[in-house]
Amino acid sequence: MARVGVFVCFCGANIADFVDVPAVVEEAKRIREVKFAIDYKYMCSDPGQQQIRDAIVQHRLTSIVVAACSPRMHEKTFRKALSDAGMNPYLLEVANIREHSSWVHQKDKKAATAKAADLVRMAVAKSIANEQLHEISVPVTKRALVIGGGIAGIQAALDIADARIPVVLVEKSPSIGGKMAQLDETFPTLDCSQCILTPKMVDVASHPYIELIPYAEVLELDGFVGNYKAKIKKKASYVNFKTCTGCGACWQKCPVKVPNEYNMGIDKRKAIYTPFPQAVPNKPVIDARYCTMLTKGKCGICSKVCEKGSIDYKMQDEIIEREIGAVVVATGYDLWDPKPYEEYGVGRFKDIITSLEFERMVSANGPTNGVPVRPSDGKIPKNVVFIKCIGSRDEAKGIEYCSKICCMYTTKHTILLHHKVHGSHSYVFYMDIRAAGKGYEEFVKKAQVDTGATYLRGRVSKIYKKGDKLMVRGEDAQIGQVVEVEADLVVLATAVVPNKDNPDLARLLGVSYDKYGYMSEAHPKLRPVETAKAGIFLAGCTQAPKDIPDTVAQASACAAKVCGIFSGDTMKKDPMISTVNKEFCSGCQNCVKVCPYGAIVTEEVPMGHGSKEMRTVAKINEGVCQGCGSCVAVCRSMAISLAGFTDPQIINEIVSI
Amino acid sequence: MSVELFVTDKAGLTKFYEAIISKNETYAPVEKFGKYDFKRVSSLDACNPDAPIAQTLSAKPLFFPRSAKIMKYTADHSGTSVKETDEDSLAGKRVILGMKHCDARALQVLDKVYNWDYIDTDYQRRRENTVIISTRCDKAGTHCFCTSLDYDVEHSDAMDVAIVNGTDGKIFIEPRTEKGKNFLKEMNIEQRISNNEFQIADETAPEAIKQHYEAFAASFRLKMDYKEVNAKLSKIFDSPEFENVSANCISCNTCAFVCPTCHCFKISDEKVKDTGVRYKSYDSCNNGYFTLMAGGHNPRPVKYRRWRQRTLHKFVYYKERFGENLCVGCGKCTNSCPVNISIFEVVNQVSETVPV
Amino acid sequence: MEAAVNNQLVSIEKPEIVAPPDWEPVIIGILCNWCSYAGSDLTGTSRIQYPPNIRIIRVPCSSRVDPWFLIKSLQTTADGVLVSGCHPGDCHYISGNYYARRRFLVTKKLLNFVGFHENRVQFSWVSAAEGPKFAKVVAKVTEDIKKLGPLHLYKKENFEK
Amino acid sequence: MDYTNQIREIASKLFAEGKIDVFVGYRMTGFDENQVPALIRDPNEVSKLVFTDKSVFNLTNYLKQDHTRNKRIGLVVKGCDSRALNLLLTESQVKRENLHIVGIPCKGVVDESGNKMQNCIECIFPNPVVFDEMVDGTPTGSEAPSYQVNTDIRNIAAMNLVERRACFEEVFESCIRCNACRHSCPMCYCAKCCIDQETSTLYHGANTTSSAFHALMTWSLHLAGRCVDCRNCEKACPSHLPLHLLHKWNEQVIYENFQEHLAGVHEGDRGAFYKYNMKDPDDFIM
Repeated sequence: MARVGVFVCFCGANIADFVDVPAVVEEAKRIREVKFAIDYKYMCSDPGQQQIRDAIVQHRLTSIVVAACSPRMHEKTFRKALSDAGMNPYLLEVANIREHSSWVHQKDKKAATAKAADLVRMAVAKSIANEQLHEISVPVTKRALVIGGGIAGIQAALDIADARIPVVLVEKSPSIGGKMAQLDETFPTLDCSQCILTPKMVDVASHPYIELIPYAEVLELDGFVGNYKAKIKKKASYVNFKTCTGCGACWQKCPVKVPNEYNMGIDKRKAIYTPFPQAVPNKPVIDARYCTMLTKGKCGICSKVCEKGSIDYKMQDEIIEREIGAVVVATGYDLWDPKPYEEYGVGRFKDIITSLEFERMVSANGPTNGVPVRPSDGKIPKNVVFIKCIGSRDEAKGIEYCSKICCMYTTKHTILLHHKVHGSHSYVFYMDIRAAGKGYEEFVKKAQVDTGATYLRGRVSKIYKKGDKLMVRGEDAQIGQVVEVEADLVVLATAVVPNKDNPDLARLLGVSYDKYGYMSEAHPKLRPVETAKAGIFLAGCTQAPKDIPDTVAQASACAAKVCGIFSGDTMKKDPMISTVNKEFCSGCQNCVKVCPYGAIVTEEVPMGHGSKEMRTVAKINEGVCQGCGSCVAVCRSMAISLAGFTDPQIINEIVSI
Repeated sequence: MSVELFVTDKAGLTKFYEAIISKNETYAPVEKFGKYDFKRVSSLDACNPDAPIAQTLSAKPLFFPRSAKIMKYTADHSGTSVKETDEDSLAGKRVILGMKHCDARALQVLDKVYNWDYIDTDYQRRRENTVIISTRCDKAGTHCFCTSLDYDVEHSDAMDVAIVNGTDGKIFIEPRTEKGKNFLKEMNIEQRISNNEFQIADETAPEAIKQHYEAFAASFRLKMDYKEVNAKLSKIFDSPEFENVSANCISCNTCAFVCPTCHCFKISDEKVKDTGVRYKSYDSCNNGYFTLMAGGHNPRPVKYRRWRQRTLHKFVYYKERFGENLCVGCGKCTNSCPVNISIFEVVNQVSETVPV
Repeated sequence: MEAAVNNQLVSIEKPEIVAPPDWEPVIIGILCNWCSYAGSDLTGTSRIQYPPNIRIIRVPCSSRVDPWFLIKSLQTTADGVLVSGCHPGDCHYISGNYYARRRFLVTKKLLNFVGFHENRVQFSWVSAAEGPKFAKVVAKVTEDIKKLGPLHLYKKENFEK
Repeated sequence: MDYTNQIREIASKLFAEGKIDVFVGYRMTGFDENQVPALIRDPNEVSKLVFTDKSVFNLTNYLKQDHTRNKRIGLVVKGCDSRALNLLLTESQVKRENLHIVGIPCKGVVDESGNKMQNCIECIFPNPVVFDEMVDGTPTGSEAPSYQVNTDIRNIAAMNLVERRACFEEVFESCIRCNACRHSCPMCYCAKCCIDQETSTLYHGANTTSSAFHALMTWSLHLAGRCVDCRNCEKACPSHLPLHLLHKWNEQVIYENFQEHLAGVHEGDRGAFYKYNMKDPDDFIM
């Protein structure tokens, strides 16, 4: 017969102030199976755990109930205490009398005590049906998948590869580099973005442990931590990368001109193109949307000029599979489209541009060779108005959160303008200046002094045209007056939003995402790089807006986590998974249908003892099963049970209230 | 012993029934969903003592309930303590109306097993305190074969009071047991006679009753010689015919649940918090798991073996042990069978396979 | 609609069942581990108060909840049941709550069809961040069940002391 | 509706061609006008087979039995029977290659008193959805009524709560827990029913109202989206319980809320509980 020990915690005053702990102990002692019950001030402390360990031995207990805080808090602690006393750790049940009783019924001690006693009774009843469980060890495929080749993906890939773990880096566009490759200089040090990024890009391409798959997308990810299987679609580039030397003859001769995404559409590129001169891999691809050979079957110039014969118009998308042990998601961000700001004339006035367009213009390799110009007439602007928080912190039109980086890059832009256009003047409309970061506040202060920029605290209410100038009307909250600024150019610091593909990718990966589309970390403070799905990690703006230092730090953290998973040949797995009772299984395979992980397969067993006739029953792949219990609920024969949450355990809880 | 025999008419009988119901704890067939089951009644309107046999469930549950609480227990820190069950709601003095003679006869068969090595006191008390009033059928049902079995349907004393329909609207009331006689006295038979509701039957009555029986006996479609069947069945344990006769069976157990003589049961516990109840409930030998043992062995894993057990238990084993067939020919099983397997056909078909 | 006859609280489905004067309903809350249970923990850490009638059972996912847990609960100890899981799209196990949602709807409607007030079994989506929502949900469910009166279901009579 | 001759011909042909071990059809009871299932193994007994509007029982029930399970079977199916068969195929309970399905273009069967059964009047799929051959060539494209709410359901749904509770309390009280409903149901093929697993906490051995409530509710939920409305259960019930109410109600809820097809109409469709739609109703959830 079961011999249960009950340990009720005071949690200092947290429980004891609102629940009559000794009364709960007395109530527990009334239960037939309870052979030992005691209270203590802090059960989780070492003396508290020692009491558990001692009682297990002294009273020959067969299961343990700790009535304390949430099992999500200290279940592991107490399981370890059981282990230390030589007891199977899964014979523990935690009655959550703090979060579920003392803290939420602070006005009614009697009711809180009665509820705590009931929760203990339920836990005791459940624990009687607990079974000894043993951790499962699963082999690990030591190869990481990094999705996204921006600075986050690059950093994570390099760090993992440097630990001699193979990495598959998948990038959607023809070249890695991401948004950082579009930047001119970076705050707060104003070092050249290209100068610090491109060496890393080259490192990726040449690293023996990195398999770079550009111009590709992840289609499917099956399996579980240590044993994922990824399906990757290599989009047809129509250029044989193996033979292409990157000489550039093709794109120089290509007659089709289309807007250049790299330069935010300010200039044109060809239908066959490399995104930018420093691209890695530096091989062109044909944009099938525009190539007349592919759309209309006419042209073929690139093929004629290619000495290597690398152009292949018949190339198809290719699906490749890789076995993967862990995944780093680094899909980066997009910029918010400021169209809803109609009162600013967005879309009507050509001389209103976004920050990234400005960034491209002032960039030395940009479309205007590093000089900002007005899109309307090509003149160099003198008075430039920068408006921050376009979309950010704007519940009405945009999003609620702060995009974090706009204050800093706008400051950088005022400096760049100051450097590039002599006699220019910057006006900055802002709500707050958020310069939290190493050297950031100093950077802003110095910029304000050096550039002499005019900072106006307030929102812009309207922009209208006066001659060839733009009149920016806003409020200067510090003097409490409406001000109007005559501007040659207006630059909008548009908000950072998640990559638009994030929700689809999150579903495909099986991780959750928030209402904006950022993927959710497992814990906002303590597990900021993990997702709730084991073996999938987040780096950079996939999780939230970040600047480059934070992104790189998180990418390296991901790398450390990945290396942790790969530190052994096998990994331990929670034993709370489903098992099939073959005798009762009728082989309907509903469980196979509903299992979200494909963890259930079928096997043939004899019809009866010694029978030659076979029948089909379900079988759980214990490495794949995550223990959700979907299969248990659809099993009409009740042939499947989920360890830790078996039917007897749950029903015992129900009937013991 | 002088035969007491009374005669009345429809109106008199109705008044008699009404008086019974008003003065006694009375059970009678009550219709629900087109089927009659014996329920406690408080007015004659609520029940139908003449419920047709094919649509009526057996009255067996009034003596052997479909589920009986055999004990209650509590289990807490002080140990397990068994408590008295609730008072037996079937133990009081009571009257059953509208029970057919076959159904009543079944109780006589069951008495043997309940008074064998273990005396089931609950059953005994229920039997002793019950007066059975039975109306003889006018016509045999499709699946009836009571007259082919080992009891005297005509003079059966399984019921305490027999009611027989005569011609010209005459209804005869005949106490068959001492209990029945006393009951009629309790029901003021004297006064009914003086009220002219009842008359003492004249000397033509026995003849009329006999004629009714003969007409009834003649209406049987199914007839057999039970002695021959008993004898043959005792020799054919290995007959392959059992597989054929049971092929259609879908093992639904209905036959056992409606049978007035089946008496197999199972024990089950139900517990909530620290209080539990132990039940004794019907079970059926046609159930594939009926003989499953704890170790996993099942001596009757296939349908035909279960059928053989059921058939031979009814017509051989019980007969050997208690001298009675465990079948009263009521046809309830055949009526209820979703695939219309007839126990009559089964025994005859199997008997025929005995080598002469 | 309040189930009361002559100022006495009665079962809404079976008015002959009268609640004892100090009657308090028992409500069983079955919560998924990843969202709602975490949410209920947050309610605790935020010290948001709610009525003490609910008894919480933890399951890994709302898809683990077999409809007969609800039937069994109503049949034995509970006057009402609350099942709570992750919001659609947020299931820790990808799709569990979508399957659960279908079962819950059919179970709720079936129970209602055979004569149980639809509020006897209730469902909610509570995320790990929705501590205040959990308190609101429990308060609503408790209030609802209090109005419905005791659920005197077939089984209970056997176990009354 | 009398296909006796066609069925005898088909059965003889199948036996002659050696395609089947057993032919499952109907024969007369021998003592009244009703019919019983007939499992014909001997080609000489083919003449026992009949088919009329009294051929009521859903024969797919026999596919789940041990002695027919892995045999080559010729089987007569009506519309509803074929839907059950479709589900059994989907749920891997029968091997398609073992079956030779003889389809009947059903015009409805009659109850004991000779009236057309209510489910036949409301039937949307009188023609088999899966078959190897039809008794008269091709299925007739007869006009099938569209889905309509069952009259009994409408009556019960119109009652108030107290009335409904009382109504079903009678049902649960009248149940004698013989489990004939389950055994006669072609869709109940579990190796051991969850309700009978003594080790399970679902177990209710007692024949009480409570256990009847539990058993019938669990049963109907296990059949939700899978019941083909053949009414084998009602025909088997010795207490004549209106079991179809539970199933038809579930069917209606599923049809109205999830826009699911009726059970077994498409091969591969396991029923509403084994799939989902992101747009399923959410308004009942707080």
